[in-house]
Amino acid sequence: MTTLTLGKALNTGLRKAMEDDPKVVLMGEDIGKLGGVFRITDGLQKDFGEARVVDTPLAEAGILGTAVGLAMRGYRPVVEIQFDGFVFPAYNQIVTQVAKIHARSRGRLPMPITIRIPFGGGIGAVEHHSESPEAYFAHTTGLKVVAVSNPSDAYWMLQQAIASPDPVVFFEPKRRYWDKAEVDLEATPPPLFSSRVVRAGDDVTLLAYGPMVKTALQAAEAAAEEGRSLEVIDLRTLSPLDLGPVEESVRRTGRCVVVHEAQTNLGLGAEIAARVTETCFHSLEAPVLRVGGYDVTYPPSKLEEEYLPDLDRVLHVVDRSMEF
Amino acid sequence: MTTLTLGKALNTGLRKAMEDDPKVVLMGEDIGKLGGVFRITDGLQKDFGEARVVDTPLAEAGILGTAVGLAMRGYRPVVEIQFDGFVFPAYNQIVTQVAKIHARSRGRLPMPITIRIPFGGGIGAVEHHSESPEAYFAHTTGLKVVAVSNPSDAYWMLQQAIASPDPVVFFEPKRRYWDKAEVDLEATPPPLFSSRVVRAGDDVTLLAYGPMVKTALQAAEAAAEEGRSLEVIDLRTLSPLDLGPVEESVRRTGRCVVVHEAQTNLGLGAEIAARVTETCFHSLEAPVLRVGGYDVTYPPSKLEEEYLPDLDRVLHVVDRSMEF
Amino acid sequence: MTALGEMVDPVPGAGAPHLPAQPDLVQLLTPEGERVEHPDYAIDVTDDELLSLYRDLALVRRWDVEATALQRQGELGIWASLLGQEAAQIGAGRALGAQDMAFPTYREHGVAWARGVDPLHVISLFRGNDLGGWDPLATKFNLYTVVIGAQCLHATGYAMGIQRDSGTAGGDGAAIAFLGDGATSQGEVNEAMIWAATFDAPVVFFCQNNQYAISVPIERQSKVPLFRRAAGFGFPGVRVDGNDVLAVLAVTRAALARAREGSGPTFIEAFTYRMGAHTTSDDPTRYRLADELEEWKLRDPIARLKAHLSRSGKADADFFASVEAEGDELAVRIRKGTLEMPDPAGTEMFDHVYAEQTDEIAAQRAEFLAYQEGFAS
Amino acid sequence: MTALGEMVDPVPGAGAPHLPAQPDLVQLLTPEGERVEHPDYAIDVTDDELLSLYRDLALVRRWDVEATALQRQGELGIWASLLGQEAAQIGAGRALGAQDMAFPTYREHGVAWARGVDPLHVISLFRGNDLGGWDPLATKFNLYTVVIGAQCLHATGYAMGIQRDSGTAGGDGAAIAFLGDGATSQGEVNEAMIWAATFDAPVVFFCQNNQYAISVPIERQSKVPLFRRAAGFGFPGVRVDGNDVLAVLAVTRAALARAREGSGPTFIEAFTYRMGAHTTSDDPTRYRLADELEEWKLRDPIARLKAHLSRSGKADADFFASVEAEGDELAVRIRKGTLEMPDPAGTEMFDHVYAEQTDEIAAQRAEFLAYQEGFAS
Ligand SMILES: Cc1ncc(C[n+]2csc(CCOP(=O)(O)OP(=O)(O)O)c2C)c(N)n1
Ligand SMILES: Cc1ncc(C[n+]2csc(CCOP(=O)(O)OP(=O)(O)O)c2C)c(N)n1
Ligand SMILES: [Mg+2]
Ligand SMILES: [Mg+2]
Repeated sequence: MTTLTLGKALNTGLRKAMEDDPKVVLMGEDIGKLGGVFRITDGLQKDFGEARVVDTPLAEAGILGTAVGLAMRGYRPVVEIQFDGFVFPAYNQIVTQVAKIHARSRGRLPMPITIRIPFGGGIGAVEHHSESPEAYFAHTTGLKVVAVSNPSDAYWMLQQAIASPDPVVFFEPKRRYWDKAEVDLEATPPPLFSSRVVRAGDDVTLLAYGPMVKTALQAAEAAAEEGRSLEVIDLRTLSPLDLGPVEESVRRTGRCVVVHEAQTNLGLGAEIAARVTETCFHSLEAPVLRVGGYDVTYPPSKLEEEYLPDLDRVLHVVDRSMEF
Repeated sequence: MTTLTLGKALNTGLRKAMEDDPKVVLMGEDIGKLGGVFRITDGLQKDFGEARVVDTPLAEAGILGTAVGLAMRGYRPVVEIQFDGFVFPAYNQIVTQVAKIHARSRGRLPMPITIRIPFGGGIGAVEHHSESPEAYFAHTTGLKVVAVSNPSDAYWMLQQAIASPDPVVFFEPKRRYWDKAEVDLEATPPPLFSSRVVRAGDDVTLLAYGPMVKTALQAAEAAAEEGRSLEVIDLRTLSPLDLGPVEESVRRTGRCVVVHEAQTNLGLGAEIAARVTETCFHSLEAPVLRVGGYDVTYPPSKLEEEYLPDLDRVLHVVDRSMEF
Repeated sequence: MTALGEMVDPVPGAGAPHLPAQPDLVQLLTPEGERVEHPDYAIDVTDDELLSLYRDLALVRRWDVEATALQRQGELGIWASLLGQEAAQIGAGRALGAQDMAFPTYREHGVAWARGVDPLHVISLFRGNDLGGWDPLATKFNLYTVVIGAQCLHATGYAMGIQRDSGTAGGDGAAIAFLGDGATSQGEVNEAMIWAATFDAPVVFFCQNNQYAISVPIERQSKVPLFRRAAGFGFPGVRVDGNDVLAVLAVTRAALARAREGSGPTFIEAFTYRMGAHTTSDDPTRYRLADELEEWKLRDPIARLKAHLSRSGKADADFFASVEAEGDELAVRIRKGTLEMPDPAGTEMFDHVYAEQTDEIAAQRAEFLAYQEGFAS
Repeated sequence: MTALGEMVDPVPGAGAPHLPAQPDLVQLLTPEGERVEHPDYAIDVTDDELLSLYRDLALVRRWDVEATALQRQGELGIWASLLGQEAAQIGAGRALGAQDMAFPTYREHGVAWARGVDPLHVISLFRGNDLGGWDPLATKFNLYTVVIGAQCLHATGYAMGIQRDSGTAGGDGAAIAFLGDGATSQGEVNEAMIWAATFDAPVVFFCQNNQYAISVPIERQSKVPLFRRAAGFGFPGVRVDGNDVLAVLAVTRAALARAREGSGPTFIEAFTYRMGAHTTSDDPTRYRLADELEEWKLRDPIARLKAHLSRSGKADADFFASVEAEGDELAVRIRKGTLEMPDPAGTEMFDHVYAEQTDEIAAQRAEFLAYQEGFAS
């Protein structure tokens, strides 16, 4: 057992992946000499050299497009997008190439590319630095999408994503980079594409991922004090979804609330609501409810606390669920 | 009354918009001399000149980015994306600029840009020519998104979209370009952001938009022969959604099925299911069900008929809804 | 200020591009079939090579004509003809070594041919049977890329992989990206050149300037000759007569050699003309004059080599007849193969989305099968 | 092949950029403050103009220093310092005419100043109060654009609008896009140049090559001087000493005049140095040597003009004292204004998403208010 921040766990996981497989190549803006603006790649260029940790020109399409070529040549590129809001110049390469080449080639050209994206708000930043674009990727066939919430998952899931033969968009909860927890570096991790019950409960099933898992757990804590029992599930994988544990839970609780920072409209909560309602229709005592960002432009940072779901807003919606 | 194909109705609508407002400027690849690969802009460059109908360099980000600048200078750019699958090079400009500039400037910089996108499959084309990317835009705060299904809406909604002070992504059902209908050029059209009941019914509420409205109507016809009454609603607007008529209907029918060509996962059907379930929870006798494209890469054209929802698949899901 | 030079590009719409008057154009075979020398691009070709180049040119044209006919008869969804661009493609394709990897657009049937890709594998894509049927790694010919320009970054990344594999700059083999004149306006294409320059990547950008991007003439993409673009990024650009298979071969060979030896990228502008429509869906009479095509016919890439071979006595009537016979056989094989091509199974679409199948798609596949069986019964 | 020329860029990390040794660099004032002439860029400035240029340089530096302090004290979320780039920005900003429209990145506080934007409006953005508080149309200074390079296409489009408004190429006014050295690698930036060239748009691309994109040195973006890029697209590029406010003024004026008269775009590379951190979140000691900064201090843009003014007797101690006093006042005003800035209302976020509010957002706004009231009660 080692105590690691989430950021350091990612760094350690990257290091391990690079040691395990010489074909792993890291690419991104400022990831080499600087070690990344969040220092997630700190020290890696020094130890693995410039050929394996590449400070790229300032062009996200370039990063993803060359990653495709490297993948065709047998490499496993792990690319860093500096902030969530800067992935869009690469969107064409991701959606029309990375996501499609396996199908286009009928499996002859696997695309084992990991796209690391620090996401979410709450760090007081300027425009484009606080967004939650995961639904854009989850809606894209051919990509797999995961989000980590804690140091242990950060360490393991990153290695699993890199080892995956498919392209994985890997969301890191930037405002939790400094959160610490024990990480068992010898453990056998759960499968990458699985969700997990992180707190058992009976009254309402609460789903979250990434930065909102902590918020959901806090909400469950607070609810418990008022005698209400929330089961919290960390989705971990956003595409494919692993709704088995969710359905099992909802069949017991009859109520389900999904939390995410992303705009509510067509966010992950929409898909989950649609599926869970279909599979658990006769068990539901209330509609699946969503607590998400408002459907507005991400506001200036002085307003982000009012924009982002927090413990109170979660409990408020849990209350609404109970009222049905 | 005039009989027009959907494509000709768009062309006529564009001409009218250009006559009405000298600030309307058309931009796109091959829209001038050629009149567009679907001839939607046929004859317009000849009549309005090269300054107002611009054959652009081959660069979609360039088209959208310069449209932003033109809008700042007081123009109303109407841009054509040649095919759905080619909008992604422009995605950064659309998502981070077009959609955000109004909010960024607190209303000082309106972005009256219309982005025309021929969408959907069924025309036997090669890769990237048959996609349904509407959810990517509907999930993007700051954009408005509509889809037309018939010549009359094509004529009116295009003019309304161009007149809108907000950016509108305007989806055209390319496989219906050749469908003909009567268009009343003197009518008072319904508001742009409104849905519409196109066939009344009692048993199941069937929602569709764009090319699938025709399919839904055919399904309703076929169902009627078997004594089942489907109410068909043409959504017309995908963001904002206009669910008033839908809820009114679902409260009567207790059942709702959404049809679209787009991949089902996180498609428009997901959001509609989530919302309708929330607002009509106690009226629903079955979960809102979806008939969409499979969650696979858009297949080669020999398989598209099996991929796309058709009359039979719609009826199959209507049956499933009735079985709940 | 940087002087821009005085050279003005010929305007295709305004009459004939005056190739011989272009001072920068590399040419080894005149339109009349006369062999000329170029100080930078000496080439040593045996007579056999010349004959086999001719054979390639003639056969890919025959393939192309047959595919167009098949499309007209409803057997293909669409066809993108290479008519007029045979020399550019065969010249480039034949310059490639076994270790080199090619990244085509959707029109490089000539390069496919030179790489040994079965024409039927190309045909099946345009028929709508698959999204790319050949083995891109075995043939060293990537799948066709329809999104304009996207492949240029792939080629550059692949070239960066070559560098890493060999441990030395350049390494063994090079990558070659094909692109059109229209593609040069895409941001990604320019990024590819920037990356290639920065990393000295062993990649060649081979641009077929066929004067049009569908209906849009080259002047809308660039007011100066395209090959000049490269210097702005810090690497050499060269304009070659794209209808001269020898010149293309020589220029591409030199660029590939330069790349392989670690000296970085080269941009080649093959100045040519799309003699047919953009695709079978296109109607070029809407945007260009018949005269222009007539002018270009005088520079036909195949006629030019034929004239050279005949006049120099390197080939006789028997040779040309034998190539024609071979073309006939090829056409028959293509037609027969197309008509006999089995339709893909519906389940195909579920089977290659991921390397590791998801439960979700597996479930949809099962649902699909059950639904299909419902109809069968 | 196109010759690439022999000039090699100075490598910032490897010691001092040898400005005087750059043959293409336009300079009118040496680092020592000596006035020199340039054959292409004569400039006629009155003494008053020189003094007012000095005042601008000094005041924006003072503003910048104060903002950095405010950030350190927790009053701003972040600050992007212009330290070292004052001459580039004031030179360009002062070159603008009333009809010209500027498209900044996030660092052009000097241009904002020259356009008359209230520093507090810039501060409020970095404080997190808004996403851009000034009136971009009234000030003819667009809002800051954080997505690297996106504004270059906006400027080009705006310039196309100018052309249409006047009915003649060039029309009245021009657009100017600011961009960094790093930004030159973005596809969109290259597209902007392609469009500008194609349409002869009245736009100037003003690139501050401050040697770094955060930690990444210029050599990663281009191995040849950036100003050369333009020739590849077919328009002139020029490299100016970015720490020489006179040279920048002269070069930018000439480029704007050229644009206005319908002769199309120009690319200006202002060769300068970011003397501070990338932003207050950055730690430049991780990627560059102290030596380098020391070298550049010798070329400080303000000291240079000060030396010139002093030595030539155009300004005396009183003048410099008065500017300093004015700076103190400005700093006080900025500090006071920042501390007194009211927080935005929560409902603000619902009010400007669209020009025509949607029912959906109106409903969320109402929900938000009800929820907030629930807490208040
Ligand atoms: C990103 C993108 N935008 C638009 C298209 C539609 N399109 C297909 S071919 C073409 C013209 C390409 O011109 P060029 O690059 O000169 O190649 P050519 O067809 O002449 O060989 C266009 C606009 C596309 N395939 N991809
Ligand atoms: C598209 C995009 N990618 C990444 C970033 C993060 N980022 C902010 S500033 C910067 C470096 C910019 O360098 P340069 O263009 O030289 O401008 P400078 O900051 O030196 O003025 C980066 C990478 C961004 N803002 N936008
Ligand atoms: Mg072309
Ligand atoms: Mg910089």
